[in-house]
Amino acid sequence: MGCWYTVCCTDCPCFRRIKNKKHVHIFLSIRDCRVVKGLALNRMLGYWKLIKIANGEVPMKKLLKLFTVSAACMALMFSLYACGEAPQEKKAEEPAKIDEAVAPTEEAKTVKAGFVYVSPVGDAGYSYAHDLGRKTVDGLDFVTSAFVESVPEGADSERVIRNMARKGFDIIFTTSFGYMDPTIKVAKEFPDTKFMHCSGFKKAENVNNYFGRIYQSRYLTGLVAGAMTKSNKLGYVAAFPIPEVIRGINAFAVGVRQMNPDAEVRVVWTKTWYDPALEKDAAKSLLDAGCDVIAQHQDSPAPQEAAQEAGAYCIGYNSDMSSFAPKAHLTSAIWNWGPMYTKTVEAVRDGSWEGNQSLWWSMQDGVVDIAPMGPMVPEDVKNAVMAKRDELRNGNDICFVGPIKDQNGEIKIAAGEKATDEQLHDMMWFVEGVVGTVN
Amino acid sequence: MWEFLIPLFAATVQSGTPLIYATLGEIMTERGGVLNLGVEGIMSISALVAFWISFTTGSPWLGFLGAGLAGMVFASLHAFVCISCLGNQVVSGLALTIFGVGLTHYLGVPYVGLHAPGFTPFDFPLLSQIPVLGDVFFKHDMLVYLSFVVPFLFWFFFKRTSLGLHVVATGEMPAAAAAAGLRPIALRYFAVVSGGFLIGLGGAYLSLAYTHLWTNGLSGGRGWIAVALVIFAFWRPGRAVAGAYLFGGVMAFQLRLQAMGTHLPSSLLLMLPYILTILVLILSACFGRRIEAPAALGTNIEPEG
Amino acid sequence: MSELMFVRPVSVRSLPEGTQPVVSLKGVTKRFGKVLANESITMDVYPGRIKALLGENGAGKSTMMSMLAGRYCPDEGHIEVDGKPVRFTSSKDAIAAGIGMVYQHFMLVDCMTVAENVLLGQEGTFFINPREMKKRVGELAEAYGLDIDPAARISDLSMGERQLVEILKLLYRESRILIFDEPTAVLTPEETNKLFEALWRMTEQGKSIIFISHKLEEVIALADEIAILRRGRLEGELDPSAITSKSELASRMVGKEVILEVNRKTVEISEPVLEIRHLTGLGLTDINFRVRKGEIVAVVGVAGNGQKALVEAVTGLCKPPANTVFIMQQPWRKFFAESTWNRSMCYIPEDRLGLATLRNQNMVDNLLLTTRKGFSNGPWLNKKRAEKDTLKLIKKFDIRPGKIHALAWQLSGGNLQKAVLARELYREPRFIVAEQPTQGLDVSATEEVWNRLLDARDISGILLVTGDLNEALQLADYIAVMYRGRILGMLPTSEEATSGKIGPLMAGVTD
Amino acid sequence: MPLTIIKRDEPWKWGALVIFLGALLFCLAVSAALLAGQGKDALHGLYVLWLGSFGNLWALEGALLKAIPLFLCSLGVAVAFRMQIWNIGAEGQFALGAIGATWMSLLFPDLPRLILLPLMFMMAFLLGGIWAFIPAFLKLKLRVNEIISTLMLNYIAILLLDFLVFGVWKDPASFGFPMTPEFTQGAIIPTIGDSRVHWGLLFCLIVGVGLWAFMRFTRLGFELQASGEGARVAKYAKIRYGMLVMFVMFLSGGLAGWAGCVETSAILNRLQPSLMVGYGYTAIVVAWLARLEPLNIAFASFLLAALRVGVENMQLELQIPAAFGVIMEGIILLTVLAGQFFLLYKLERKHSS
Repeated sequence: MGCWYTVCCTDCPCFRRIKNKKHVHIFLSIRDCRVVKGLALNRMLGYWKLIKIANGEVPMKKLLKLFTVSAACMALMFSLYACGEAPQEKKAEEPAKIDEAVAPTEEAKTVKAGFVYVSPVGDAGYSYAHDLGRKTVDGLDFVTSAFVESVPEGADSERVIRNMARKGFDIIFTTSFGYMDPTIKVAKEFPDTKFMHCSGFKKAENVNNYFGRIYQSRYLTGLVAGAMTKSNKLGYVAAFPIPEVIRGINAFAVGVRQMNPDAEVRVVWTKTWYDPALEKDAAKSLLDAGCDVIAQHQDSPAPQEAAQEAGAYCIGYNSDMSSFAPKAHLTSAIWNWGPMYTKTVEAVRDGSWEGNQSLWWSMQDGVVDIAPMGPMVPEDVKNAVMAKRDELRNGNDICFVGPIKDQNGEIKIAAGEKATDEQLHDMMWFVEGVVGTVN
Repeated sequence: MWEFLIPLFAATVQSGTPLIYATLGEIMTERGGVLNLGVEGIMSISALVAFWISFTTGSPWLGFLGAGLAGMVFASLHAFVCISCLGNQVVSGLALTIFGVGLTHYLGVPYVGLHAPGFTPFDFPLLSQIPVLGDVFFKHDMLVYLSFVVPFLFWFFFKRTSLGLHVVATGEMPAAAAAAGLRPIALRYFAVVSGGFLIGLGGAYLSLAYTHLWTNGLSGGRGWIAVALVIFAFWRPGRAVAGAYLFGGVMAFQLRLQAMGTHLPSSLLLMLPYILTILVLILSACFGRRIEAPAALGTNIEPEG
Repeated sequence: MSELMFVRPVSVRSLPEGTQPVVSLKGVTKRFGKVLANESITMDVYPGRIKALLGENGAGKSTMMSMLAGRYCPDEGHIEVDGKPVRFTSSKDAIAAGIGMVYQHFMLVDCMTVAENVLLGQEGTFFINPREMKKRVGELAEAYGLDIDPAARISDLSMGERQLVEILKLLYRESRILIFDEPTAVLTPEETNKLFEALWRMTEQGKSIIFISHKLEEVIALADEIAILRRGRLEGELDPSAITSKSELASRMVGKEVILEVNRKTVEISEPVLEIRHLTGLGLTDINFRVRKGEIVAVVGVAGNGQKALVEAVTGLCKPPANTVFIMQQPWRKFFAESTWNRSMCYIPEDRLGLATLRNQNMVDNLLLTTRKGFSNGPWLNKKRAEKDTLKLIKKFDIRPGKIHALAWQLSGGNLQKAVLARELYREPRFIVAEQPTQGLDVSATEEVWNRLLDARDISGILLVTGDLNEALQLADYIAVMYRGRILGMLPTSEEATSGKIGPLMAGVTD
Repeated sequence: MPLTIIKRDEPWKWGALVIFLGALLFCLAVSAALLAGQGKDALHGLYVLWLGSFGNLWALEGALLKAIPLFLCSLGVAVAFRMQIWNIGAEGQFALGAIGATWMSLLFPDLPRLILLPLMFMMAFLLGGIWAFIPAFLKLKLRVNEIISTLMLNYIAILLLDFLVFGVWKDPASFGFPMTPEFTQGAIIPTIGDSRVHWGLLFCLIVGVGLWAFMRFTRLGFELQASGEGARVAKYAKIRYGMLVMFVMFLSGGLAGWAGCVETSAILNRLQPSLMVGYGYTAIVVAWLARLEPLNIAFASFLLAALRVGVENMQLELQIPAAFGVIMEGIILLTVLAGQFFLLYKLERKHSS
């Protein structure tokens, strides 16, 4: 078919063919090899002088030239479509070449880590916690990292993940449940790129799913709450009825009931992760219903505010929320991704990274924990809670130990048994003492 | 019973207040003959401005005013497109919403999750002592109390000031206003911009009183509901207040139903307010008298000579 | 048009030497795009006198006055008040200068009260007090002996009363120069006479009045001076006492001898195409008449006496009670259910741009608007053929500009009317409803429209609704006079007495 | 010398295009300013944007994929707007379409593709249409403002979708996460060759051309445009306005429904709440930018889709907030609206009097 002009990034596998002049490539990636790009572009324009593009900024004239060129390329690409020679075929071939090709040898041990977030990183919540993890990783001298925020799950996420893979990221963390299928799809196309999907359940040769046993922290906060409640009614502002959340509520309830057998946990679903106005209202409604401790599985600190204004207690989530309600804040169930992310990228660097795993990190790994308890919590409670915490840190998961009944009072976990991971994974029922529905 | 109802009504007043400001603002705009569907956008951007100012200066009142000004600026954008450039009012409003919301998300990022000084509830002297009413109406923050006054000012403006009369004339028949030596273009600008001010205040309420911390998407569709309420209110302040409370009431009610431990699926409960809006429109169409929209609403003034 | 009972107290009021004009236009010119509305007009208005501005529709009367009223700004030349040149940027300036205008279409806000309308823009203070406003307006009305309730809403008033409100506005503003644009169009003869008396009184109080009309007898009856405007130019001013014959005046007005007789050959009259039996409702009471193929029945009357309702009931724009309207011997419902695009009824409405045509569509689409069924096979539309036929029609009726891609709003009134007529006649109608077919058309266009309608009698019967009595007398075989939703008389034009009877009937006077 | 406004007596040839390009430039300028405000190198930023949108094959592919649902939705919006019916409920109709398609695919998972896909499209069109029909009916019978009713129905539709995927349709194997089971092969629109673009593209082409032909060559299409000038004219021309309004709204909703169907079947292969990313609202921008012309809509939707995709690249390279693209949309639309003034009027130097 003669000589095709294909437009692609340096990580296009057919890069190597630049040597034999079968393909002339136009490299449109800022990061990589501008000179070659200049060369190739001028080929297209039919003269030979090299464009020198000084670090980062592109002079207007040349920019325009690039525009015109890329426009020309578009036309070409459509013709490319027409004869069906889509370069993706080759993409899969051996992306391993990418690193050899792109990255000069002295950078060989560099690990490029990409993160995809479902919400803005500034939301002080879930994505924020992940981004703290990213920052620690970024601090390591052998890691470069980048992220894309508020990526809608579904089609868009797939594209974003794929682009990351193309841009030669070695490991990509996709941190929302909805990214599961896209991650798996893309992973198939980039067998040599490693993927970590958070909070899902699918896995593959180069995909691990991972999560933290936040319910352990929930359990501890439950203990605190149970000890502090006077009205024996506790409120729980919850986002979506999915196992992750329900697990948390159950663990919380279990903790509460251990401290205070006749307390009950009222649940309100907001069907939002982050809508302070609504979530504050929800918390208020719980307070009005007589609850005197408000816990939340919600990214905004609004419920904390509500609790403080009502003179009740509250329990935070994601990170230490004491700053939002110093008078009311008992403790928070917090994420701490740093250590495990570091381990992971190190594994990638050493090549010891293994796929096909479901990693469910626990308090033992330091991924989850609780924030320091507030001054209003009596010493003895503190000690009791800390004791449990130590147990958990020693790897003894004491949260769901039978007998555990569900709302209708029938035994779900027999006496003496512990909940299996399967049971936890698709936990779609409330334990005894929770008031609310799971849909 | 009361211990359920009183907090419910109190919450109703709370969540109704931003709607009151926004709806009155929109009524002002439409009385001048301009349809402004940009309420949502204006609210969210002004909420951000309010938060930002009060966050940096530490004075919620400055933030409150700032929000009003921001509302005016954005409304004047709409005014320019529609009144000066004869752009389609429906589409321009939508564009404004898209733009405003986008800008909010763009500029708001660094503030998300931060906490700013705002208006906090206090018992209104004396009045809060009234048995039931006191608990419902007079244990809120300053902006709520202000929202009790605004509708009266509003009424006064249209019934007792010449400017109000002029605005109505422009909304009804710009040509007549022009023939009477008034300047319809200027009057329409006034209506839109001052309306924007009120809408902006509604936005301020969200970020300064409703919550004291910033997040994207604070307005959460309230702007659109305000637009709907205008029709429900037949362009009258009194009915606007009623509508705002009715709507806030339903919102608060469905959350409380959950807190009581109901077994209805929450999605269906969350639908209530929106279904209600449509029902209200249907009812007002069935039983309400002929809906007296300003005669020239939505039509632009063609330049002459 | 109607029999004028007004005779002025003084036949001639001579202009004392050396009186300065209150207002004068000096070489004023106004263009709208290509159209030259007024061309270097120079005219003086003197205190205490009534100046009539005579001219056809579209002669530029209204434009000229709108400039005086500050609504438009002259492109060239300038206006002088009390000998000082002024520049009006808005009506406000004109009002301040003491010039007040009553527009043809009243400038009143329907949802507001009389008081509010009168005081609009004149409140003086920022804060207003409705009660006090009512008082002021009420007193004013009494002072001038106009009985009207200041608290009434405009929407509840009759046309005549609305005009009083307009006049009250001017009185309240103490305007010295009052401009009336076709004030009698919407008035009954009585009201007209009242108005004229009122105007006369005002001049005696030293106000000067400019009176715009295209009705000769009114002008002759009322004016002290007559200025004739034709095609935007001032054709000269003359003294009513110097006028020998109407026709002379008329010819000066239209620039050539008015055709007083159209060639109306007699066609044989056959089966009825429209029959109305005891039609009551829609603001009409007990209407009975019929139109037969080959004849023209004209419905005349002061605007707003039910003609609209009648037309809408007949043309299907609104639904009449059952078994009252029969078109081509079929009950209304049945007729419209199965009416075909051609050989049926067609309607030439008064509102050419808003109703009869699509303002932003080209000639072809406008042809298709009512004839589309003729060009469609199955679901498809044969635009090629439509274009051919459009071209034919454009030639046949010589509709300018001759392009088929011209948009409706680009056509002049006359051409637009021709286009509508062409389209409707293309449908070979058996029954035509023509509403004000020549309003705002120049004489030649009028002549053409008249002849077309007369020719159409061969195949169809015509219901002609017009405000122009002359037109009715020229074309119709019978004239039905409407008043307050009733038909007071069905008069054959063949009888001489007819023209005399119409006036009183229009005023509701039946003896 | 002051300028005066003069009405054009001839419509401005190519004016629309000029204005559109002008708006585009203005928008780029503003966004450059925004970038500079963030302390980024503006030119470089725009360059990155360009690369992300058109710079390489995958970007174009992404844009094309995103353009498909946009295109269908905009067509729907456009036909309604043509008749001055302000249907801003495309979002909800989109959702209903997705629901309809999913319903069929869950009902008859085992049918062969040739039967199942048409079935899904039918149901999607039907539900979407009905969803749009409700406001039309309310408007005609009760004079309920359609702007509001369509809007409220958006919220309701989305919650309805939630209700289904969180409840009855939830995939038992999804560990309780809100999503339906994955569609069977028969319910998935295949992709073209090895590209990621699916045959929905062809479908769009057909629909687009079909609609264009409908508007241009059929009597109904003509009547539709004629009624755009107002109900009275329609009545004068003996066009059955009420019927037409309902028909148009149904059509408009159906088209949006198809968009939902294509998106679920080809992209997500299942129904989940993350389906709703606001195509319905962007569609309004597209429709208006395209002046409601089916063929322009193709370009406009591709352009805006490319914009959205390009902004992702900016995020990756320069960490620009995601809202950037939305702002640009807003600005373009506002500018075009303001610019349309010059289609009817022109400014001229005043002749001194």
